[in-house]
Amino acid sequence: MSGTYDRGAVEDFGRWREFQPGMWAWIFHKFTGWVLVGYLFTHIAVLSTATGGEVLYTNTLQGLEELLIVRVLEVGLLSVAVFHILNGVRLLFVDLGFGLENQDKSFYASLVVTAAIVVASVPTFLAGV
Amino acid sequence: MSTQIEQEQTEEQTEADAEAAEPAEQSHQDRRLSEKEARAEAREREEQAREEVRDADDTVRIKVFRYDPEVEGKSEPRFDDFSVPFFKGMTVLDALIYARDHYDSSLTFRHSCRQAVCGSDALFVNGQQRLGCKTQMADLEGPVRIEPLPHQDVVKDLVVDMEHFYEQMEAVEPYFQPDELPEGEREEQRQSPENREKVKMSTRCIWCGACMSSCNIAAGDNEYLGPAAINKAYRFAMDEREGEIQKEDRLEIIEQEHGVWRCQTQFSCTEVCPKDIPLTEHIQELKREAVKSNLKFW
Amino acid sequence: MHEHDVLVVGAGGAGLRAAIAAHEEGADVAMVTKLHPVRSHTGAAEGGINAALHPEDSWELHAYDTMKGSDYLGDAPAVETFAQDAPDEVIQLEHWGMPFSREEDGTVSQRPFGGLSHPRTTYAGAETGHHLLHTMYEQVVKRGITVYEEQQVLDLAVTDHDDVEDRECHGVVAYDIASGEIEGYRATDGVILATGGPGQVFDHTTNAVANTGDGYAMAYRAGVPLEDMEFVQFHPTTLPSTGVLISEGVRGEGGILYNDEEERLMFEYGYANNDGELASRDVVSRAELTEVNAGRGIEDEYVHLDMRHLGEERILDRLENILHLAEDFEGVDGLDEPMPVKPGQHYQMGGVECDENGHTCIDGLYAAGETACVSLHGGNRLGGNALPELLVFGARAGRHAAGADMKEAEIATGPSAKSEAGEIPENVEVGAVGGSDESVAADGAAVDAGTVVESEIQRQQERVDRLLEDEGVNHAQVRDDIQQTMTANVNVFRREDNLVDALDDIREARERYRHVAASDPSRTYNTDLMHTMETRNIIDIAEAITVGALAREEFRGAHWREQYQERRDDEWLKHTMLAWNEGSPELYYKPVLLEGEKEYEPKERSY
Amino acid sequence: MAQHYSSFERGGIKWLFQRLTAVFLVGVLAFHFFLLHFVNHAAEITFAGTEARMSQVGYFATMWLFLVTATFHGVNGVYNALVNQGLSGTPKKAVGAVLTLASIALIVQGTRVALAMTNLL
Ligand SMILES: Cc1cc2nc3c(=O)[nH]c(=O)nc-3n(C[C@H](O)[C@H](O)[C@H](O)COP(=O)(O)OP(=O)(O)OC[C@H]3O[C@@H](n4cnc5c(N)ncnc54)[C@H](O)[C@@H]3O)c2cc1C
Ligand code: HEM
Ligand code: SF4
Ligand code: F3S
Ligand code: FES
Repeated sequence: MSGTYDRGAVEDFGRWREFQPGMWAWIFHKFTGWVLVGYLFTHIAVLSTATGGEVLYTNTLQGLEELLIVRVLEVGLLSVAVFHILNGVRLLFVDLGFGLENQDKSFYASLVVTAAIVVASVPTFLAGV
Repeated sequence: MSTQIEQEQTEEQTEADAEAAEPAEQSHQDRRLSEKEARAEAREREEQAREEVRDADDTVRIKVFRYDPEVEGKSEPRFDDFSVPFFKGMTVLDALIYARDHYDSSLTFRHSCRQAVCGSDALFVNGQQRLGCKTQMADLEGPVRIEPLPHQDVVKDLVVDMEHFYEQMEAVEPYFQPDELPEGEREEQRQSPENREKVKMSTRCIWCGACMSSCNIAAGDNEYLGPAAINKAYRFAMDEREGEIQKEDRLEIIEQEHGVWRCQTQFSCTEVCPKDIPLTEHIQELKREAVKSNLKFW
Repeated sequence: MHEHDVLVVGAGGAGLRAAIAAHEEGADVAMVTKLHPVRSHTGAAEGGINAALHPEDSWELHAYDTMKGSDYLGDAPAVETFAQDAPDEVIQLEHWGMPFSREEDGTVSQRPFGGLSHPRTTYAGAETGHHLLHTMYEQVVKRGITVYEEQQVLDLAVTDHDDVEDRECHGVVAYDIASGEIEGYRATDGVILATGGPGQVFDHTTNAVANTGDGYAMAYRAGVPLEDMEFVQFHPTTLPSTGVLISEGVRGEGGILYNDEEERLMFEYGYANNDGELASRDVVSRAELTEVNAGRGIEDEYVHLDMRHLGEERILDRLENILHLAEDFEGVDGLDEPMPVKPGQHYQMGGVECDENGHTCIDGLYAAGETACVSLHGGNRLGGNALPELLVFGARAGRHAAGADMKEAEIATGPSAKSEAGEIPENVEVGAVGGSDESVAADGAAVDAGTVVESEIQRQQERVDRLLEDEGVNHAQVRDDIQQTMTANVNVFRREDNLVDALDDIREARERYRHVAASDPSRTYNTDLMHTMETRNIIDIAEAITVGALAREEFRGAHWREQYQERRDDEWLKHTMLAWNEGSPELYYKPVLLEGEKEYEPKERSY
Repeated sequence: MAQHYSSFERGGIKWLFQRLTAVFLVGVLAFHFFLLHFVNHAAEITFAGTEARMSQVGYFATMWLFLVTATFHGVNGVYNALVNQGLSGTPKKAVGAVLTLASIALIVQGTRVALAMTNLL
């Protein structure tokens, strides 16, 4: 039965997988999606610790924002979010059956546009640390 | 040249064996003769091959996966190298046949039609699923690595167990089941040329299994129907001759847990299909059809 | 041992149709096949399926065309049954969901094909055979018919009565390719052989590597005579490097043949002034080779088939896969340049002698499809007539084997139908050499069905063990030699001395075959062993074809003899029969039946 | 293959919601990022500003929907990813339960945080 189908002794013998654009897109989308959920949970958690009052809230946030590492992470978050959005839109089009022949090109476009947006926003993000 | 497992025994041993297991119909004399002839002939073939390789304007090298659980010396998977004289129009399958017929007759692979219709020889060539008979050697970078399809149990050398693939194909009720047939004698069911055009690509599948082997999801989920089976379901679901009732049934089959929703639109199936079937497109269309029919019931 | 009512050997179009028919009669059917059903070579057929569907068309016209095409060597009862049943079978296929090409009004399209007086070839794009095969396999799945796949049938389990017509077939013995085991299959009601064509006898063929003619050889050795084996069809348009076929559909749609002087050769040299490119296959094949031999071939090997003038749209619509074939297998773009083509072995008109119900002279043994010779195609098969043959006679064999009530056959079979003895020339030697594995039928006086199968299992087990354990000659060279000599000497043009040369070569191959052995010792998927065993069959068939070709001293249909440039109806309106006769083959003749419901007066075959 | 017919889980609706939420999220996430990183520079966010924004019913509703849809979209995505990797049987049920609980917790907590930011209570 397929459920217990055994692929045998040599399943992984020296066989590398040559990824195609669609597979890379899938991997990246998955990765970025997970980072985003992770962030969502952390985000709420962080905000929760700061609900103790006006000062605490402002201090917590501003305190965090003063750290370079947080700023860098934010750039990371932006890139992850932007890619996920762009590729997400690409996937929505795929779901609707548009532009299937150009799925590889649209994936590359998502990457390029993500990079461009991220580079363009670095000054805004890192300003005033 | 051949890297076939060493089979040669000393003269005495062979003779001793021969005496021990001599079949009734064949005299000892006969047998020795044929063995001698065999050795001479094998040498001759290899010599001939070597000569052909020497004389050829061009030769190609192939690295072929070898494995036979049953034979000592082959039970550890490995690669063998063969040099093959090149001719214009040579396919991967031609190269394999040459290697088998000249160097090592135990080299095992499925093939039959030589024209991309029987679907026997889907192989993993230079890291991609392709039909051996439809892949020109000239288009590949040498040495050409030839391996069995990934994610299927390897039976021997390039032969994989297709049973799982067949099961998935048959799980989608891959047969025509019209709601009704015309009454009149010798009367065909009408089908518009447009509708035939719509299902045309999906009917071209030759069951080679390349798509299934290339799909990551199918590799991770044994029960996933896989692109070929879903395409088969598409072929019937979209055929207007079957009728609406049957179409609902078909949508239920592909909508099950390990059906269309598993597909992550990775497109590798579409990339490798030797019959150029737009598999991802068909899967996506079925997803939409399924959603539509579900919404209808709300 | 497996046991079923009806066993079908081979799962191409004929086998599948037979299995479905037997199943519909209520029999417990199983299929035993060397390849998974969808891998069968029926899938390679491109052009179409002939059937008189149009109201203006009629079965009589179809029968007439077929008879004319056969050069009056078809048997009228076979031809008429065929033409009458074909429309039902095609509609049946349509009801099973076959994706036929359609007209605007939704009806099945029909196109003109060589040798037909009416456009009656139904088709599904340029992949008709693929769709036919898959559609029928789907029906087999639907019915839950047992399929034993990747089982190479090695021989039949037949009793060894002296008189062939007393013999009974009780089953088959197969080699399980995956496990290397010998498996016995017992059939209580009948065994249907549907193992396809013998293309591998030649080295340039449109047939698959698996088409080694096992069915012909097995039936032959069991005692069933082979009929009209000299009639081999060479298809005029195959790609020179691989033998891949370019469908007659290209010429049907208006494709043109040119020689190297860019002359439209069919007209320029008067090969077929009426039908031009659409003349019968043998006519076109000879025309091409004549051009090549006269130095007007391209690269002294082939001619050009041009379809560019049809326009891209029409080509893409109707002949799309031809474009792929030319590109993938010859590196030629059919939209841009003409395609190189030359004749290649394509179809075996002759085969295992049987009647309209597929029954051979051995009780319980049937043949269907290309393997069989009901004598429908006679001297030459019309394009598009083989697929309906699979359906019509596959179904009939299946029904008859399952015990359906059917009209008694009119075609007589077996040695008792002999009308005239033939003689194999003295300067050639044919038949078995020495001991090895030449014996036929079951040993001893075993008549109990189970024992017959058991003893056959025993014999095959010994044979396989010996081939595995011994050291011996590699079969590939032997096979190669046969293929070379057949293509060189028994091709489109046949000369007496060449035929004798071929028989000498075949003799030598037989001698060498006694010393073959498989060098792969494995029991798992041992293709070396499989091919070694197939080569045996190739030798037997090559010999039968050549003996027939040497015997028939006339020029009829696809059979051309240098010394005899005419059809000689007074002497040769008869079938060439070759019986194995325990290793010393016997040649004899039986009359052609030109009278059925209609009478067919031999006319000149002009196109 | 009996199992193919018995275990019907209509994945279709969840699949559709995953897409619908995605469409919604494109807009909201872009808006969110833009507002909190570009318009109002993140480092200058203060409780006062947040409170002002959150106290607008429209904005609050949007953010709350943002929370719910993002949770559904994210958690359902994670669940699908795991199932695609062959998660099945009891572990699958367990993971499903854990993820559902986590989502509920997240939404509840998120709602509380959001309410704390308003001057509505
Ligand atoms: C390229 C090409 C194009 C053609 N085009 C047309 C066309 O357009 N129209 C037309 O009418 N005809 C056409 N023909 C002819 C027609 O397709 C064939 O004659 C027909 O398909 C033969 O069908 P079959 O069922 O007899 O054999 P096949 O389809 O060859 O099937 C043989 C079966 O036997 C099995 N088998 C073989 N040996 C053994 C064994 N030892 N043990 C067990 N199983 C065995 C195989 O596995 C296979 O399943 C074409 C033929 C070719 C080659
Ligand atoms: C802003 C717009 C967004 C769009 C257009 C978008 C689009 C998509 C789409 C279409 C999928 C489905 C992929 C598939 O099943 O094939 C998906 C998966 C996913 N999304 Fe989003 N998404 C967005 C925002 C978010 C956010 C904010 C989160 C985090 C909470 C998130 C987390 C995920 C996760 C975890 C997955 C599953 C990834 C996987 O397959 O492993 N997404 N997204
Ligand atoms: S869909 Fe394409 S790749 Fe998949 S089995 Fe069919 S022909 Fe092969
Ligand atoms: S590769 Fe797999 S994920 Fe979908 S698009 Fe093809 S089935
Ligand atoms: S040999 Fe048939 S598909 Fe390649």
